[in-house]
Amino acid sequence: MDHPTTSTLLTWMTFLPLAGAALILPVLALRAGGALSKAAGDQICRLIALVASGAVLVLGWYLWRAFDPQNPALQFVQHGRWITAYNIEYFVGVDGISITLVMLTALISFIATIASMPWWPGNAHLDGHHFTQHGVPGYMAMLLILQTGMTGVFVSMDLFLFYVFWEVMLLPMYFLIGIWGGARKEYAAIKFFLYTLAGSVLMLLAIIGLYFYGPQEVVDGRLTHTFNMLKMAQWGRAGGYLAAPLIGSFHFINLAWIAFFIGFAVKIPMFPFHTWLPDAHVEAPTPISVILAGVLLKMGIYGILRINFAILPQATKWAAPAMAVFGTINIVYAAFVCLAQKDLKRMIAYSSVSHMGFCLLGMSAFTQQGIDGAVLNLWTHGLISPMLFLIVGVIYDRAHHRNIEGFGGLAQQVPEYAGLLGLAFFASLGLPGLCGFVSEFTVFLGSLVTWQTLTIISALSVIITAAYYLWAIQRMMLGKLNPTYATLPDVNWRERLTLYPLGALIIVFGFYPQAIFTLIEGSLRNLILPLQ
Amino acid sequence: MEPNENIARAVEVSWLWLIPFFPLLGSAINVAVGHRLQKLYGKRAVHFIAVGVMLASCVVTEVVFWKHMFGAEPSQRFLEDHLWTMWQSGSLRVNLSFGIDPLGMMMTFIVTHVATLIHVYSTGYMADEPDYWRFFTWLNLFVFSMLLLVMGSNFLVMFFGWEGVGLCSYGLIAFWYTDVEKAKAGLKAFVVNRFGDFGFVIGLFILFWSLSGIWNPQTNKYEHQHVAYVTAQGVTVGPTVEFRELRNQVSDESTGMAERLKGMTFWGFPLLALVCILFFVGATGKSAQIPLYVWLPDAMAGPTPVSALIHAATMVTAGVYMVARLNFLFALSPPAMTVVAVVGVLTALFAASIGFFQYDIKKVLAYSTVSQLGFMFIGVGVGAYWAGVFHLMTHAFFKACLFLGSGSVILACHHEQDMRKMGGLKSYTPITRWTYLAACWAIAGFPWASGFYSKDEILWKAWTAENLTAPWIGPAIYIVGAIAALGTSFYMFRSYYMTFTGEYRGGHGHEDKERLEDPHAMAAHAHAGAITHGVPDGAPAAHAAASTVAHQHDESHGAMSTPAQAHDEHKVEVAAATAAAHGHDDGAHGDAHAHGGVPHESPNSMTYVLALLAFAAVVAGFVFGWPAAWAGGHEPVLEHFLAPSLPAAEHVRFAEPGHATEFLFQFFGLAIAALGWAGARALYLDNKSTVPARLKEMFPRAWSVVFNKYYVDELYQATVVRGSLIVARISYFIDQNLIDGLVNFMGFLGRAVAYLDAAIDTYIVDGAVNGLASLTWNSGKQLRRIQTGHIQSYLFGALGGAIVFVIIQYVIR
Amino acid sequence: MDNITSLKLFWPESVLTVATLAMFIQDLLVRRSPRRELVLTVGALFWLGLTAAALAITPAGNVPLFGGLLQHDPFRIFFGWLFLGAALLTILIVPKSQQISPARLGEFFGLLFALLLGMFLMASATDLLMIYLSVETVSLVSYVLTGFHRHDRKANEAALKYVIYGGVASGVMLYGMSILYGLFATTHLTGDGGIGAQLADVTSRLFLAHAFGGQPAAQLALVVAVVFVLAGVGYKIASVPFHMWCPDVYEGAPTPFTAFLSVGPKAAGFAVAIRFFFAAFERQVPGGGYVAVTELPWPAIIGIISAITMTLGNLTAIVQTNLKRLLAYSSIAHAGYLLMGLAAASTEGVRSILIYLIGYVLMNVGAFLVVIAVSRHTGGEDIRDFRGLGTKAPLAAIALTIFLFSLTGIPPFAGFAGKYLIFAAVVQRGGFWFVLLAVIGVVNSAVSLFYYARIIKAMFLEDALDERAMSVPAIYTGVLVALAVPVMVLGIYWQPMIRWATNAFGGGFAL
Amino acid sequence: MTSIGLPHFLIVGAALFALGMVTVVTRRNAVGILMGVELILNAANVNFIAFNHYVAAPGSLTGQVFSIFVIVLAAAEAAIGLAIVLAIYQTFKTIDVQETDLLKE
Repeated sequence: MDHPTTSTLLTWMTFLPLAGAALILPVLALRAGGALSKAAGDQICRLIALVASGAVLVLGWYLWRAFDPQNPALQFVQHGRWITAYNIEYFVGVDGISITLVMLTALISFIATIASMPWWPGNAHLDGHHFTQHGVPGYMAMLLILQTGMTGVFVSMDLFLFYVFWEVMLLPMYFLIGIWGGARKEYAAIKFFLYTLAGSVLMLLAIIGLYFYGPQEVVDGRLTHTFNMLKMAQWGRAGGYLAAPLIGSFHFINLAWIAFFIGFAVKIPMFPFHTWLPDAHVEAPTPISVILAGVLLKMGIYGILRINFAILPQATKWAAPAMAVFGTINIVYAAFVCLAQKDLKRMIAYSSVSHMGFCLLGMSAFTQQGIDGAVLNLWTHGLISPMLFLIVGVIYDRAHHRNIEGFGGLAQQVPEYAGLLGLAFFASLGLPGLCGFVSEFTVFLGSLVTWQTLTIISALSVIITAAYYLWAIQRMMLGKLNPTYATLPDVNWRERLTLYPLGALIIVFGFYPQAIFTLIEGSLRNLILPLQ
Repeated sequence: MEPNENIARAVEVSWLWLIPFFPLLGSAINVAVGHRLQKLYGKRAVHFIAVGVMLASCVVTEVVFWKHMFGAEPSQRFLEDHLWTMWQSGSLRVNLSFGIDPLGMMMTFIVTHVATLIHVYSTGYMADEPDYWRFFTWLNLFVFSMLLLVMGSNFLVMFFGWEGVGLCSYGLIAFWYTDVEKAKAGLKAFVVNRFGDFGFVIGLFILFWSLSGIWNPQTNKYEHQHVAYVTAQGVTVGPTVEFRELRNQVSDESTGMAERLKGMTFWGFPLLALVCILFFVGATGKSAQIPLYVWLPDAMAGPTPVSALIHAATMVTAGVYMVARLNFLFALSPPAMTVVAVVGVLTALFAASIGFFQYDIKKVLAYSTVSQLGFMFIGVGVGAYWAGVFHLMTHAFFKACLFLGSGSVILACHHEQDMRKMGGLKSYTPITRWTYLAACWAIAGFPWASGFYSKDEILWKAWTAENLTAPWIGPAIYIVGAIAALGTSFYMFRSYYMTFTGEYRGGHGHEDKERLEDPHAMAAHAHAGAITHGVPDGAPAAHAAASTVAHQHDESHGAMSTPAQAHDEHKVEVAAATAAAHGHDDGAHGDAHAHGGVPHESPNSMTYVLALLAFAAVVAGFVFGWPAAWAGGHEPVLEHFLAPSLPAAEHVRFAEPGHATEFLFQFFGLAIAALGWAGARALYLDNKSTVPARLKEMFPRAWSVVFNKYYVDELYQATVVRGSLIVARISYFIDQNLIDGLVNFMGFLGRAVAYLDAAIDTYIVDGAVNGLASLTWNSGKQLRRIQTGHIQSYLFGALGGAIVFVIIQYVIR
Repeated sequence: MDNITSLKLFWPESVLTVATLAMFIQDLLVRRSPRRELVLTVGALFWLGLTAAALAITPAGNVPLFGGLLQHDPFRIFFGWLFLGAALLTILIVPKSQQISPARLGEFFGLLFALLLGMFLMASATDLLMIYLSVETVSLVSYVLTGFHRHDRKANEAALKYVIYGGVASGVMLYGMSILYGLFATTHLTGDGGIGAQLADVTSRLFLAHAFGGQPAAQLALVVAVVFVLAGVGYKIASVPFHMWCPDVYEGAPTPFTAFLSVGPKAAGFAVAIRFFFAAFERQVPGGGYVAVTELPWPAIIGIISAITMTLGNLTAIVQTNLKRLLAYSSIAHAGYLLMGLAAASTEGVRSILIYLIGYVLMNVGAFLVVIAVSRHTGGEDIRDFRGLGTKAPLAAIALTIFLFSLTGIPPFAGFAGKYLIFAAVVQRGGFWFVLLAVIGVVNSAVSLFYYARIIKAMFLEDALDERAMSVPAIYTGVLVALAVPVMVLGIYWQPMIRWATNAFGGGFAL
Repeated sequence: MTSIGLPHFLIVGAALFALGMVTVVTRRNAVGILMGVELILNAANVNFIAFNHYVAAPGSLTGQVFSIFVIVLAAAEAAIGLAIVLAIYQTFKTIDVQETDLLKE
């Protein structure tokens, strides 16, 4: 078995949260037994979640330090038998494509956990219905399981393992939105669940197809297929899948590509599969929106890179124009939709749709800059959009509504909040000096050589983006203070703890994005080599 | 081979970063603790920091100049300071590095020094501003961004500054954001500039790729040719965003890059023209040229020092600076140069014509700025780069002076901006009056003030230009430009006479819109609000309430009944406002000027600055630009100094008609200025003449068209803004009803089928047994039908199914 | 193999026969005892244990019994264990279910053993006669158990429907068998001279002549016969269009029995179907694979049936509010999934069916168990009775959630393993139609989430109707845990299931 | 001069089968339906006997045995069926027929 185990770090990062979730069960038992008061139980659960995700964050830091950017191959590999009959393995590792996302997951999960804590002063406004107040053990358990699922998706190098994590992620998300969500939570939750599942079942078939038409190897004397993504990638680059029989009158690789792409496009989310996102975001509690926007959306792009690009390069070439067109539609269309929004959170949700379009456009150009920008955009958007949703959360906790036009003149009542909001908004509209700009610029630079018209159309969206963000600022923050909010409290410590780190990172990576580029560039170069 | 003097070699100066760093530091300090400082130690602390860092950065600039620039070899005047590589992706490498060449040096000088002066001025002008610290934070941040723009050694750093100044101008225009109109002006400025930035960035992309490949004219596909390599001369040829590397590989013939670029096309357009025009689009945004000038007049909503610094002296000249910086590209493309020059001259005339009839003194200056920028673009357009830059410098002095003067006037007239409500100020505000007059003298182009030299140099170069697409264009530009110059002279003196001569016509209350610009008034309104909201009478109650709601400057607008009443409250409450709301003395002149009384001269912090600028406006001309014609062929100091930065200057051809002609044209210039002055004097001196009124009577429509700025704003509003909003609504409708609707419809379909199926099952089955049961007892006739029907259908269902399968099987094989 | 030696390998059935009688006798003996409930349960468990022991000691092998009426092979053993498991769960559930009065518990157990006997025979029958007999045995006992509550009108309605459907279906099957007998002059499926053997060697096609005039007619007759037999089997596994009895019977029958009915006879039906088709129409090639021996397109027909079955089952389930009906339709849908495995007509397909059945027994019985627990408390089985279960009985709610997600086929639950393998088997066949079938399958499993999630939503996302605390018997809690844990473990690590299935089918032996 | 042959028996069997089906799907009486089922079973019996005579190897009794088994099972089935009908009688007699719609959502 090649790729021998070199480190168990990733396994720790993946399953530590699950262990935390398991730790919550005895707490429940104690509480049921009456040994613990409800409040005490809740506190312990919160503490467990905080410690677990914090520990993962520390490991993530170590991962970053120990990762060797010079080596484009897989690192921190752990390899084990799982289901030998079908040669399914437990096979995890990171390379340049996934390293940033693993770190991002650790970071965002931790911030989301903090955002789920009602501990700090100035939280008097959190009543019993607030998501931090009821069903705490369940909430924390779900949060931790979700983190395991997300990390697992990014580290698993065995296609079957990947699929399992991919699905595992859905369940906690469903409950987190459905139980702790807003007014139309059931609708949003089921919509999210059905959309994603519908996408992923097709993916399952494609996975089976890749397995049967894929490379074979001898394991304990038995000739068998493999789910090993790396071997599949080699096989795919060598054109192995072209030999697969026609299905009806279609080439297998194209059908498989489409099946995967739809599965991932739902997650991105790509027009026209994006309508679950606004609902999910609007109804989800703030930390969950943070995770949704910060990590979940990234999985679509990651999957496309990891599977469609790496394993089915020929089909990727074939489909590149479609990707570019859809990317452009995402960018421009969603930007316009944002312009029409009255609900702040909905606007930001759509802006995520628009920004994920950059990734599609950049990837489809098959240039170093394009794909670098796309992957960097995962990181930058992963920092910015969580901040945006936290910003929304702050105001929603206080005003209990998100109607942009229902505010006005808040800047003089809550200057600090206004400043942070401005930072987040300008970062998102791509102001140079903040990290959003770097990815946008690099994507456009890279995509121009391949898609001139589309790039220019997409680049026009920066104007729309500026328009809707500044307009929102004007309607919420500027003008006469709406007397209703004459006593609105400014951000409290919980919110500072979540907002300031993100803000700082946004600025740091605005001036030194190279820290990310060094990590990703090597692997991405190899990735697009067969595509150019 | 001997080193080619066209090749610029960098001199590492590792501390250039200090220049932008100090302002950044200042704004960082003020944003972090400025609010507290202001509370604890008063506004002095705040502006001590702000002005201090500006002085520091001035000092560094001076040191750089005297140590490295002054008297250094032309090839030694390219100072660079490489901090770190921001990012690198494929052939793209973006450094955070600063570079100062003579051109940059000059701009850095202007920025740091003028900015410092204006900081000082602001300490007086903004003395009553409650959010003092916020103002200086923005101002420092602006200087930082502007320095990035000027000193950036590559497109990216320049663009960082480019957008940074946009941000700061947004923040400063909307500084008094409680007035939605001002907020909207800020938004407008930023969004309009985004159009320009879009062009800038696209141009950069195309240029970048063109350096290492070609755009196949047949397929429009990009074809990669070579990666970066280094010539024997040490010139890096290949994709780059560094100005110096770009300049070298373009201006060094041995690389053949210039020829390559000339030969290339993009979508059938000549590539260079396209790229340069796209860059120029960026310039039109920043420098308020047609068609993107609309934001600048609205930008006057900002405090006057801001207008002086950002919207006259520095930021708006960024476009000109950029074109001059890229002279080696523009020089290669006559079409592009022609576009620049023509747009410039048209803007000059257009803006001047609007300037004629404005009554708001700052609006007049705004349009004059637009028009002067037009002149600068004529200069860089026709290839007289140094002349354009020279006008940029002189303009920085006299326009800043004019704006600050107007600020002083506005303050004097209690935040009155309408010139019809001024007049006769020369007796009340002598210093302001003299400085303003000097600046008018300069801008109108009377010798020996600076405007004369720069403007005439530009127009003269326009007349003799030969590098344009057609020979007649140069003269045409000259004529139009001359008319614009005439206009300039006219409306500037008009503003002077309306403001300073005749009887004082103001002094009784102001209209709502101006009030908001007045910090006192804002503070006062808090109290008005407090009164009208809180207890309706009794000063002490007012004060109590005041201290609580002191920050809501705008509460009162709805409640304010008449201006007069407002004004009275105004007087009463000022002291309380400053005292109760921000319980400390107001530095420069706490309540020095009670309102509603006679006009008053401004405090020293402002008048000194005015004097300095006026002096510069007068002398800068002949110090830096003494014409070669007068000096027996010695090229002017500035031209000589800038030469290394403007390698293209020697390639651009001009006619040499000889000195006599040049003197003649200089006389024309003088005549034009004099004519304008005479006209203005005749019509507006002491407000005696009734001609303007009668003219207005005669051509009401024409007048209103011009007065309303040719309805361009309305046009944009109706087309661009409305258009995009409509598109937005449509898209959202599609999203909600079509796409999501489709999904829901599918869901509905599924359920419908389900219900149908369920119904069949239920009814057949239940019906069957009910019928059966019923029948088994009382052979109820009424149920017979049901029963038979049911049993038939359900067993037939099964049987029919079986038979169908038989058939299918038979068919399949 | 002669009958005496056959008996050696016939231990489990023998024990079950005795057990049936013994339960009735014991019922008579302890009629007066106050602790009869306990005694009877223990007795039942004892006999079940004895059967298990018998099954365990039965030597492995692959031999025809009783002159080819039955076949003793690992396939049969596998199903034997499956049935025993289902029976064990039922026996554990019944006493506390409050649906079978203690007075008639012995009767119930007795009949249950009889049913078990029939199923054992179904799993090993290789002769048309034996198939018919065993199917009838199971049916007859099922009628009785369905109408177990003599005074419950629902039960009676259900029983009546069951009888009529069953009677007609078995009659049709019998008629088909008679035609087969006419065509092949034998009722043996296997062995030399058996139907399979005759179909396998082309030369003996002459037999067709003397029955009917020539090939085509004979072929049609064959098709008709097969379809008629299929009707009988389809009715047992409740596949469209022979499914209509299913919801009513499930609703009318006592729930513990419904639980058993939904897994036991269904599994047995699949055992028969697999044997019938693979013994008659497929030939095993070295290495365990199977190849078709006729051009009879039975996989296609099964594929069509499965597509329709799962689609109708899922769509209909969406609008159900009574949980027993809902699970009935869901079980119809699952029959559809299982038929996909059969349609693959390959070793992998059958193995996937077997593996799916393991998971299916666990999760379906588990789901019904929670239904029983809830109806003990609320007296109803409507979805609204499940509101707020998450707070009233968290453990039951979590267990049910696991079962439902497993039924949906989401990892990491056992249901996913089975479903994955079925899809894999179908896709492996390749070709447009099989891929289409697979697509229909996966889309269906996405749709199924819709109604399963409704229950979960009711349990966790909606508030309870009343605040009465709900008590779940300790035994139920135990069983739930005992079911939920393997569902998860087998979902993550299904290596063992694969091993069992591989032993059971397509090994070195033919059916 | 045609002698009675296999086809005649088969036709009789088929006729019985058809009759049985028709009875089942048209009769309104539960008992009648059960009779229909009996017909179907006996149709199969006829086939078995006939095939045993004409097709099967001489001396083989499979068909005969099969039919005997069928008769036995038919009896058992009839018994159970009637018992259930009886149960229905008992339960439903007491109640108004209109209200006997139980198995429905």
